[in-house]
Amino acid sequence: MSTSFFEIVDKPIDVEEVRKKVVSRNAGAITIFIGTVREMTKGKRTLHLEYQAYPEMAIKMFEQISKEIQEKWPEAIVAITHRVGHLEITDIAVVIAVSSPHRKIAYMANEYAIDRIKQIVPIWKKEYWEDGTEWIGDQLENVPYPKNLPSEEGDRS
Amino acid sequence: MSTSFFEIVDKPIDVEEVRKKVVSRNAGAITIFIGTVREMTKGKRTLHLEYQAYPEMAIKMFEQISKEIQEKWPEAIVAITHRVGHLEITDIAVVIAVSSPHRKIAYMANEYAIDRIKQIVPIWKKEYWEDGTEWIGDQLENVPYPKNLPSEEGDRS
Amino acid sequence: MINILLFAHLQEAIGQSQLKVDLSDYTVGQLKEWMENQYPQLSLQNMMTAVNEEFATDDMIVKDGDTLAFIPPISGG
Amino acid sequence: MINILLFAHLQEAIGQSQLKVDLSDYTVGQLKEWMENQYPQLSLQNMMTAVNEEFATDDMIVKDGDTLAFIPPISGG
Repeated sequence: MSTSFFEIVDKPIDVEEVRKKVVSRNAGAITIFIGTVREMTKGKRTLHLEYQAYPEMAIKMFEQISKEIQEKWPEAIVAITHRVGHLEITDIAVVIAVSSPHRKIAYMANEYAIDRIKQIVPIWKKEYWEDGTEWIGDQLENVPYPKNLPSEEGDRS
Repeated sequence: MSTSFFEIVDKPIDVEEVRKKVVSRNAGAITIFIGTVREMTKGKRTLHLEYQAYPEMAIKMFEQISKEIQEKWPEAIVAITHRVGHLEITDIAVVIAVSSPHRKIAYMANEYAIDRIKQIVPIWKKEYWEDGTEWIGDQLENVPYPKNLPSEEGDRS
Repeated sequence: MINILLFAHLQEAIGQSQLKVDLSDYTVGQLKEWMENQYPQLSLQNMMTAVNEEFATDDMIVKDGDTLAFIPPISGG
Repeated sequence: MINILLFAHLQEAIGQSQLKVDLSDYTVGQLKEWMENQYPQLSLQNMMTAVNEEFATDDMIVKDGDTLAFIPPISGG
């Protein structure tokens, strides 16, 4: 069993293992965020996904996010595990667990973590549709990247 | 294994069991709130807790909260399990799982659920300290209820 | 006959979690007064109540076969 | 010698995830140009980069033994 609070794994994530890392006698609240593979996005059907990471840098960025959270909310404890490789619909891509004495901070710090993951952690998602594949870029602005989209006519929406 | 989305139990809560109830092919996000027994509150040390519920009504209120969430966020799916009986420090009192296509709603609906639980679900907590016990009332306003507090001199803060 | 449920400190105050009383067609408010007369250690005037598992107001009439629950300030979660 | 890492569509575009090149003391910006000359299928001008696992700007100098990674727009989480 790993004792690291930040991990990139290529096997299914055990949510309980991530939760247990943040258990504390001073915690009244634990929030867990689980990112899962969704089938339909804007009318397009995803068959499966592939995630790739730059693992050494991703771990450093997780640690930076944790440091930022510690500065904002000193009593919060954070653990993050992200999966890479082939994922099917409903599979878990990422688990973020945050504990805190009070619940408001546990929610805020958790949401802060996922927002920052999407900004600074080098992990990439490749979508597999029935009519093509694409490395998705910059979801924050919903700009596909690069231009390699399946044709509009192929949409199932 | 129970198929009910809302439960009052007198045994330790299996977080995974609650999570699995809200898994959906259309979910991109699952948020879980876990309320745990905290040792120190405002300098006072809790030894353990006892929770009591009015189970039939509590289940109805969980269902009402779920209905309210469905009205606000139709794609959210909610499951809630609350434990009663004797709980030790770090034990889990309540688990709320919410799934949704997008994460923002999963966070908002989850926080809405715990806020409403604290308003309308008939469950009571009895604190056991080193120097006394008390049925805690109305945490929303931080007003102890009834007046049976241990003396200030007994505080460990 | 109505069924009265007591929880938390109310239950401890009278040493009972449930009463069956022959008082149909009282209002919730009248039942609070009746309970306080029977059990002077209880203070129910601002207590929330539920009739048949739904929150109820003091002017609601409690009928034969109903369940009335006194709901102290809650502290779940 | 510097170590260059490529991910996602960049990796697929040139069929390699890693290059070792003898180009120390170039800036990040100069290395982008060099890569685009070697691999015209790459477009790196607005690409984020990391040197030794920290985000870097185009004017940063990459030294012998450093690792330079091109970071396409990320999509984790």
